[in-house]
Amino acid sequence: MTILEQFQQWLLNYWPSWAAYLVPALIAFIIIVIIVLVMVLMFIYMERRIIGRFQIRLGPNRAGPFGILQPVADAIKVLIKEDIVPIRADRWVHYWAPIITFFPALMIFAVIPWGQGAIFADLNIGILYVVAISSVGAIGIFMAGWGSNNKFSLVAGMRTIAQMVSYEIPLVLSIGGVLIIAGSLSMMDIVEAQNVPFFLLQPLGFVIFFIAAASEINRSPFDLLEAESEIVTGYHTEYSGMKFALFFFAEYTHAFALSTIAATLFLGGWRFALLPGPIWFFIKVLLVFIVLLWMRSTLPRVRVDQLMGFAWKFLFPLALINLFITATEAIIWPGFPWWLLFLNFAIAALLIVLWSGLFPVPGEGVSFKRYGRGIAKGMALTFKHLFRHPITVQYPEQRLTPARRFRGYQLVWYEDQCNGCRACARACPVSIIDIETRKGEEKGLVVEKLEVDFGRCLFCGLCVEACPVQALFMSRDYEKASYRREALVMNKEQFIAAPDKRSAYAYPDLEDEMPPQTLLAPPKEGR
Amino acid sequence: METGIVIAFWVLAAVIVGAALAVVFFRNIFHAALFLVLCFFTIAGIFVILSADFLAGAQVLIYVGAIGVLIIFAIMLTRETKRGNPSGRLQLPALIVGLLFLITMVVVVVSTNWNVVAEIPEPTISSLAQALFSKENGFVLAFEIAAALLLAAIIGAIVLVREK
Amino acid sequence: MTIALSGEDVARRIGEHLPDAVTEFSETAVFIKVEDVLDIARFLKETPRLEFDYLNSITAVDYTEHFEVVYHLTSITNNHSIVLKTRCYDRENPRVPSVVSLWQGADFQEREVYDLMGIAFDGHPNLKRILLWEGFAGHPLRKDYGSGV
Amino acid sequence: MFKTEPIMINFGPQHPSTHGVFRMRITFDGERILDLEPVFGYLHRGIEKLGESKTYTQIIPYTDRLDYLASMTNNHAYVLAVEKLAEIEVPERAEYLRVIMAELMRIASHLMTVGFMLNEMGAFFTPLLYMWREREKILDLFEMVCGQRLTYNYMRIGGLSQDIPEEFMPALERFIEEMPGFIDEYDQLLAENEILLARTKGVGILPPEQAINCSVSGPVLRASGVQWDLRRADPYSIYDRFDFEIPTCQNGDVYDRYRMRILEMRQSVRIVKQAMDQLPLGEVRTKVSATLRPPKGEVYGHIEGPKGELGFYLVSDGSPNPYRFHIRAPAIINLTMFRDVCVGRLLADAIIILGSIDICMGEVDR
Repeated sequence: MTILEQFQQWLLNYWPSWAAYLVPALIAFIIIVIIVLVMVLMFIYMERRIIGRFQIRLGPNRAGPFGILQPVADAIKVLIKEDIVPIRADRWVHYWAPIITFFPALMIFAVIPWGQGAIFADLNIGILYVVAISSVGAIGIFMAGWGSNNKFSLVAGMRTIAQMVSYEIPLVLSIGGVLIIAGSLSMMDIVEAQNVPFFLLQPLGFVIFFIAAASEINRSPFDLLEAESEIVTGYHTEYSGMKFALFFFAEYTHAFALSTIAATLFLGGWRFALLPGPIWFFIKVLLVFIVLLWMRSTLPRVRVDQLMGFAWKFLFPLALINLFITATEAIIWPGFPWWLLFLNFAIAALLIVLWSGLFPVPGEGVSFKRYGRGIAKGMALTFKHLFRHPITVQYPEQRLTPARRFRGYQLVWYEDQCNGCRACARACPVSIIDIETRKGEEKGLVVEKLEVDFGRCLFCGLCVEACPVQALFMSRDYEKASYRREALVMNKEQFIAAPDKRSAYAYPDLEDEMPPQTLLAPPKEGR
Repeated sequence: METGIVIAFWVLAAVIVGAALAVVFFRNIFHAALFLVLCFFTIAGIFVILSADFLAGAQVLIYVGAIGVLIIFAIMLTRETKRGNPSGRLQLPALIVGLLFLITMVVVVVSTNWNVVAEIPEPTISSLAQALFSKENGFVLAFEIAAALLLAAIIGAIVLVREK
Repeated sequence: MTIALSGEDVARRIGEHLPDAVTEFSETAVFIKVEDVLDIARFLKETPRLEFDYLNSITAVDYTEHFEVVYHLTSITNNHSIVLKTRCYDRENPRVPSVVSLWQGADFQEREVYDLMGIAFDGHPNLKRILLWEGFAGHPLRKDYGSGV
Repeated sequence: MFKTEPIMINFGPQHPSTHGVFRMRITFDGERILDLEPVFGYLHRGIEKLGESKTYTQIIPYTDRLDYLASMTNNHAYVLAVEKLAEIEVPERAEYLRVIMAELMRIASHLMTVGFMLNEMGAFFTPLLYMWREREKILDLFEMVCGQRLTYNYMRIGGLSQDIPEEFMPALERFIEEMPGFIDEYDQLLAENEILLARTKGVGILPPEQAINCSVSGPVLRASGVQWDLRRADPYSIYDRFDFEIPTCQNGDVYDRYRMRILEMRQSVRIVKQAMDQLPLGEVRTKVSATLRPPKGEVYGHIEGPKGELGFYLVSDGSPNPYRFHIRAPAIINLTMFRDVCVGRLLADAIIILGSIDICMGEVDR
């Protein structure tokens, strides 16, 4: 009996029956929604930070300590944005699509066991319910693709249907192996049956499940629905504001749901030594999610025909064979002794290597070398980068010193040096230097007017090179921006008032007095 | 409990009938298909209040997840969806066939002697499996024949659409 | 090293094939008549030991009294090159035969010359503006562009 | 029995993977391409026309803005053409430094190409950022010598704007030492990846005859098996003094174009190493008047840029401004064959084929 049911039984002693059933159920529902929302926000945060580290950059770290409030900030930003509906969109379909995508993802959590007895509804049909409900999400995505009246979205919609329908089959078949061993559809029973975690007894089933599920939730390398480089963002190209947020949330809710299901079916759910169940459960869920992130940051995307071919020619037959083998084992060794895992691992490796031979790379003959070795190598390399130092810097706090010869924003002009020869104005390719001179009393020529439009400047340095008297320098300044173009025009007074940040461009003698440039790869000492 | 189920039934029934009417009367085929999916989904709800949880799951998986999606896919491939249901010469025959079907259904429902089970078998799945596959009065042969038929249909479809 | 064939040499070879087609030659370039462009181009491309299979560039120069269309040709097989030029005296409606049928690489370059210099290429499969938009007035690379026109 | 209608989609001008403002008008049957028309010109700035009113020196900053991922090479090609026209001798040291810069630029440009190509294949920014790290190091070096990271304006007619600073050589040495290791890493990252192989092998095949006929140049031409590199075929500057290979591939598909870039980077590292060892001391610039007046005449100077044959056709009438200034941009001419290799393939293929051709809109539109 689950905790929820015990609570209801206890309440029945005091409350009328309808309240005793309804109130605890509502409370449990709210708790689950809160867990899901918090976890999804955490997933979004983790995804951005961890992928950042895979890519040797910092990742978002501004909002809150370690950027932990970043997803909250994102959520607020996206919620207060204007909701745009294309004028020729199918309004109702466009409106309902995100809702229909999001709620099935949320409903999956009704049957997820978080710990011993901690489940909302221990349904008899547990896993069947999960599979059935998650198939509804495809309709929402398709509605978005159709309702947006955008061709990119429509292409994404076509891809959705094909992908979801195809990958559902190996997904269900790979779960079949688990069900044979556990002898029940109920999620609680499946966890109870895992004295040996099922990914050891069902290695092939686990691999197929993981790949098919990654495809079901449109994760790389199967993220064809929102393939940015091909169809912009696919089905949610035309969505903004709250509706986009719902799609975004649905995506991560799906990812979370998949991780929990994988943890429940194959990794032994909450069961493990020492720590209390729910903690183990969350650790396992996070592990699954990190593997998804790792895949996303390494692998290129498959093409749409390869996607279908992979489902039908690779996953589907292997899932069938796996089911057959498991059923055979169930007859011969009904108790599924733990040593079966060696046999199953051997079978899995053999089948994957053999079957991969059926997919020759164009131009190559049939070879059994393409079983995923290259993928593994690449994943190893990205994993190594996870521990390397990020190369990006925290900009306004942490500044790089530009080169000594830096040709930066605005010029440095020495009035007393200038003899008004106008060589700079003649050298300028874009003719932005405007000088007017008059005859002076002490000097030959005095500059009356000097105006430079830095909005059009190329920063080519030809004026500085042309100056015969060392009156004009490039500057080492690189930060100036303005909302108005006119503010970028500098006149004589501004030149005189400007800080003297001259650079050594065209004046190599000045270089010694400048700080050295920050280099990403500075030369080693002692050279 | 009982009142709750009664309320749920009437709500679901209203939605089913409404959705079914929408399927028939909406001119936009895509909207009609979506209401068909809604109709399928709410029927699963009826199964749930009848304690037929496996049937409900199967209903969602097969009707919503597979058939609904298939219908939508088929609609997407047809042209001029926006113009909607073409109303044509077949209105009268369709009406006659529909009426005949309705009459048949009503007669069957009324004349059948429904076998009501007082106690719900728990868990439902194993009883279902027993009923289907038990050695005495199961339907293993029929089940296998249906499977073979479906396989033949799939292969036939592949042969039909394969590029020459 | 790519050998730049002497204009005289190539002019003689062309002369054997099509007398009167060459109007003039210099050290590196051969000037030919407009109407013979396609013919001579085919000759240069297909004759053994010339075999100019690679078209480096097509461009045009506006010498105010005439346009000069310049073809830079290279033979990858023999590693030598030649410059082929033709003059077009009609300012209102200059026309030159297109060489797209010989070198597909001429496609965009001829369109560019048409766009910016206003020289039409007869026989080009898709002669329309390429860098500027349809309906742009004038041809900017002409010397008289923008001078009160 | 069944009839389907083709749909037309405008890819771009604003699209994540069209390398700038480039538009493809594609007609699809499902996801299969029936027809494709590249449309460009959105970035046309009329540099050829502008050049006619600038002095020869003033044009150099404009060449930076052609292929802005390989500005140094553009500088190189342009000054070589002007020097050929005006018959100016360049000091030895400047020649060597120019070669070093040009080869570094080639590495940087190829890194960008490969990174973006893999990104377009869907490898979510990771390879791109790894390659960017190496490119950043090269940009650091360029910033050190000329003060800018993108628009260098470093070469001058008759040499270079200024000599390299002291700290340049040690930094370059470190880079050259480490670079082969990083190239190995990129190979490990994706070269054997099964998904990448399946995506790129046999996609967008360009046969050598068609490649030559379409005036394709650079790595794209060599990927089709044509051994044609101007550094070897028509050695300019001092390329005849270095020992390097011209790698070629056989199939001319996207995978080969990707391989070509990796192979060429290795060769460039080799050239830079040799140039560093042989670098002589001395002046880096012959004094040339700012208002150079080359003799009447014309010149076509071309070099092997990272994207292909970059040529400058200059006509001089004896005045300080060129009479005609034409740029033979490799990117636009390499696009000629784009339609032919895309038709009949899927949408995703067209994107990576475009990536493998490596266009830069600054150069296509000029």
